[in-house]
Amino acid sequence: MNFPSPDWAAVRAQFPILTQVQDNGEPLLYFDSAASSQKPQVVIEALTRFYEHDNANVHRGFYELSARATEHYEAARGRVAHFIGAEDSEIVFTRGTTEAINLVAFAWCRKNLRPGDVILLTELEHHSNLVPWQLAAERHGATLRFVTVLGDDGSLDEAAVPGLLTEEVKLFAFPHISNSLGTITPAEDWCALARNRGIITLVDGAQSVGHIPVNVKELGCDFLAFSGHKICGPTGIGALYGTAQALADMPPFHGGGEMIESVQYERSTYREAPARFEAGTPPIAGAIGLAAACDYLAALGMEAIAAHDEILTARLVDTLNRIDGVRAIGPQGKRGALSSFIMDGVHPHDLVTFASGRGLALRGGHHCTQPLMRKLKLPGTARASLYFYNTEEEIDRLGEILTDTRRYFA
Amino acid sequence: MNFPSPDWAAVRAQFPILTQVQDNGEPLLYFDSAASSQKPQVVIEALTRFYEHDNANVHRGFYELSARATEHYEAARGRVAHFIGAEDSEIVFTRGTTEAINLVAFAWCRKNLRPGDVILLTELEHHSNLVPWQLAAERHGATLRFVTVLGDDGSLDEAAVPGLLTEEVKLFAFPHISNSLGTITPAEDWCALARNRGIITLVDGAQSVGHIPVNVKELGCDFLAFSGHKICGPTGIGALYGTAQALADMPPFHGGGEMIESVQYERSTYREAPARFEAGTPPIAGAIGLAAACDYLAALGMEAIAAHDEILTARLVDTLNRIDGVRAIGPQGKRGALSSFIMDGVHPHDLVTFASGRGLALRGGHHCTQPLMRKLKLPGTARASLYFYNTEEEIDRLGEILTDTRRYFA
Amino acid sequence: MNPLDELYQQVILEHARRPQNHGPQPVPPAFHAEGVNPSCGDEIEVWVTFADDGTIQKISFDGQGCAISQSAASVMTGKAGGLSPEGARGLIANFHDIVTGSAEVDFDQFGEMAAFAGVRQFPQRVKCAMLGWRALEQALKQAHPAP
Amino acid sequence: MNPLDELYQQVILEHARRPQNHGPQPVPPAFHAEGVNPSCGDEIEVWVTFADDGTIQKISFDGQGCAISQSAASVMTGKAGGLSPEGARGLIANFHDIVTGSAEVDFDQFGEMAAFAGVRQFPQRVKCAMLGWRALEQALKQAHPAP
Ligand SMILES: Cc1ncc(COP(=O)(O)O)c(C=O)c1O
Ligand SMILES: Cc1ncc(COP(=O)(O)O)c(C=O)c1O
Repeated sequence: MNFPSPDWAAVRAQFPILTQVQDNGEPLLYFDSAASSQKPQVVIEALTRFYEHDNANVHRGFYELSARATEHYEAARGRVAHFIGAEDSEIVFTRGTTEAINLVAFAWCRKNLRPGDVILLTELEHHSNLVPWQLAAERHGATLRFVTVLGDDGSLDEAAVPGLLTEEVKLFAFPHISNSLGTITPAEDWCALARNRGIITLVDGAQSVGHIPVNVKELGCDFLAFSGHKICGPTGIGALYGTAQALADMPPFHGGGEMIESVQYERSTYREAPARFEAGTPPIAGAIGLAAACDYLAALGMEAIAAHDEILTARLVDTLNRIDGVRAIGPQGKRGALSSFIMDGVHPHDLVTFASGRGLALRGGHHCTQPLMRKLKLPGTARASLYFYNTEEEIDRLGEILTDTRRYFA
Repeated sequence: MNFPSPDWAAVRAQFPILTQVQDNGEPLLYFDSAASSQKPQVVIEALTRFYEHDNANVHRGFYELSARATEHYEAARGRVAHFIGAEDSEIVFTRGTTEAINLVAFAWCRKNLRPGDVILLTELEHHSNLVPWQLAAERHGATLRFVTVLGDDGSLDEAAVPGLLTEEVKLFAFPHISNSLGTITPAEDWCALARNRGIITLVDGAQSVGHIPVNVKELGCDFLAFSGHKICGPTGIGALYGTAQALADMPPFHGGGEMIESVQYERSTYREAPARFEAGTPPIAGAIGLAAACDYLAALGMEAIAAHDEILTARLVDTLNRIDGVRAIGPQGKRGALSSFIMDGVHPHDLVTFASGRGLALRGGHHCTQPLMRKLKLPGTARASLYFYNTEEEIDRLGEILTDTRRYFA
Repeated sequence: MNPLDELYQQVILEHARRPQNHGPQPVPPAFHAEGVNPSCGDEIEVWVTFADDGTIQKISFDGQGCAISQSAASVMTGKAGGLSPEGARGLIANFHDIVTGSAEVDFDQFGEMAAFAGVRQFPQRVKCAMLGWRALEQALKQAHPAP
Repeated sequence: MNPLDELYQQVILEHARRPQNHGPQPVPPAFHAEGVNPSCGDEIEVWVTFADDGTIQKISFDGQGCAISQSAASVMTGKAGGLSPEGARGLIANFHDIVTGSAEVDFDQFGEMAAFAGVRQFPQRVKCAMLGWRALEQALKQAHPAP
């Protein structure tokens, strides 16, 4: 590996919350970064600095403060774009992944989806990359098709994909990394395949951006959605990447200030993307905070983060599998920085509640993938997910706590 | 007046940005609160505290941090609800006024608007309370009608309203206070009139909430929209109030995590409001910051704020009218905490640019009310808007700067 | 007792391991209702038959779930039998008060239901505890629709 | 000179007060284009007639706007007459470079256009300065569509 590895202990120290002791006196062991990551000081300070020094509404102000706020906001767009290898004008700020996907499901589908058309998804989908398409299909008389999951190792029937990408398929949306099983999809191949056939792709990057290096041009997708709060940024901010062409192919969605060109009482004309899709006052501080997070991650180095994630994840899976009565679920080889698991005779909710009593923050349940859990006949799972600020000691401690948990309920 | 008046100088000192000196050495004179307000320390600290102590995703977590984040988030909903006299379950968190209005324009209209139906608006509308209805009307074959503005005093043809509220009218949306002229609409009367006829009302409260006491039950509206960033809260957060009945009459809008009850691959069922309308990870910190802002305003006292706004606004209008060649536009009597004005021979953009050179933050242009400006044959206006942190000295200084401005360009 | 041990009292763990009146029992003309916990996806089904005088004759449940939801449903089936609809509604209210902390908990009065007082320290688990009870409420509504 | 005085140089204020080639002049077969500044709603109209050899014969504009947009359009009408389409496109690029700060500003080379260098310190006003120039660009496109 030819990239410098940061001093991870020093990096961890930049996250104020991680030194926290829980109510019951236990130190916090945070293993729920796939749901939401923690924030480094530098991101929190970016928000504070904005509100204390630069706060004003953007775009329509000619005074110094507003000019500065606008500059910071648009610079934030550029910094976020740069982080994923996009052009500034290809980034629409949204509340998060969910809103980004809904934007496409409304605006793109309104123009491009006809009765009889098909949207292709995978059986791995998070509800946020499933329900918007169900609603869009209902609005436009289209139907959904799914790439099948073959087992609880999270593998997909990849061989079937070329056959599934038929002429009726207008859009192919899939996760880059599954949030409940950790499966990494062959996103580049699928995007190339789809593009060859004129099918638009949307990659749900909620679990990949910020964890592995993501370059949209190499990925070759038409749309990519991701959330700030999962990659060290604030809540309430995320982004939709779209190629200039894909964005231009979308009529307006939300109407309001900022997205218009000329308004009359009876009708209006609209600006080009990205402004067209940012109606109303945007989450200005959020965008600036997200840019700070992107810069922070880039400074650590996305290759270094991915490599560190990988080491920790391997130890996590290994630790889980060593515990009597525990089975890690998901891919054998490379996977996202998380592992779902089940414990014999202990329901995931009881497991995570008990673990919480020891300071361990795990998630239990369906992880917003109900149909997948039903298909795999799992009553939910417990999930440990991590990020570069976790340590090997924390993973060892997680192992001990899970051993105790089994004993308690058995 | 039987309410205690705060020490306004001490209150002002709670806003870090207001001590700022501009690049050119001038102290900041912030007169653009109608576009976005400044933030008191206590709101900024609420954000920092959340990220440093309580940050986790909400609703689906059983561990301590997530339980705490959820508690804070839902308590924030209650605090915001309380601020406007609503029930917790009647508050949907949105990005701001614009998103709140779009939510109704999509979800409510989808179920309730038929070809031939009419949406009644006023000619005062901000683009954010106009364009969403244009788009909705287009989707559903409905038309828009407008309550006429009678002149640049911003008065509306109120006498015509009963006649305009015909049977085809399904929804009546109007601003509580106009952001470009300051007109205060007879919102209570209109809501009562509409309710009597079974017509749904939406009040655009972007300029009223946080400036005057607003109680939705006394107002009698079905929906109310407002933005956090205009009332001392963070950017990227706002709320839609809807009566339980009105919210129940809306099908889902955005799809995704949190808003579902049960998901299968082909179809889903949805939760009740407000969860139904909050797809995906919400702006958790934003909601908590908004609640802090509401508590802050409530502690100052909304009557006291309104009374102070009124004194300052009167002085502002008076100051403007004393300047040679300047004319304040808008209502003679009671008005919102702002005044648009024009200066003979000086375009608003030049005026605000010059004023900015003296540290004065004004807004110039159409204020997102292009059709209104066109109707009044104004090439835009300059606008000074204020909040309780402004001072009489600042207003006097504004007068001096505008006098200089006239001299410069004349 | 620490909060965890209060939550997972022995009686709860016992009921969770060996629930009473458990398993699919679709005996017509039983009234049947389902509960779904949207935050976790857990589902429970409840069957109720009523005697001629309207009292609950037989009650059983099925479904997988956490120790709290399973044991709460199990305890419910032991408590609700023989009750009138009003009595059953009162019991549901009692149980809700116990798990949310609105009620003083008296073991003599509430018996095994009192063991669920530990839930009040885990607000996220209230829905788990109520899952079967809400389904019973539904079944009552079906059998005796409000006038 | 402070930034304001640099922005509002005397020549700019003069042009704004008494713009050249200003007023509605819809002389067919003139090419006509409009510019709208979405951030303020200011609109400008530009009319251009071309000689047989393709050079700009007559150019005028109309519309209300700020001193920057009016004076920039006025200066434009003085500069663009007689230019070939390529020459006019080059001029537009020059002017854009001046107001955005990508060009060294040489009064000898650019004449009155150089007075707009002060705009670069006010990025929000770049659109104002370019308003008429963008309309000219449009009119050129109409007259000489790209092959
Ligand atoms: C009257 C009115 N309505 C709507 C809006 C839009 O609010 P926001 O941009 O916060 O969504 C504003 C503020 O710009 C306003 O003043
Ligand atoms: C794969 C995946 N897609 C979509 C989402 C939704 O993201 P958000 O809730 O930030 O909108 C998530 C996170 O929960 C996710 O993991």
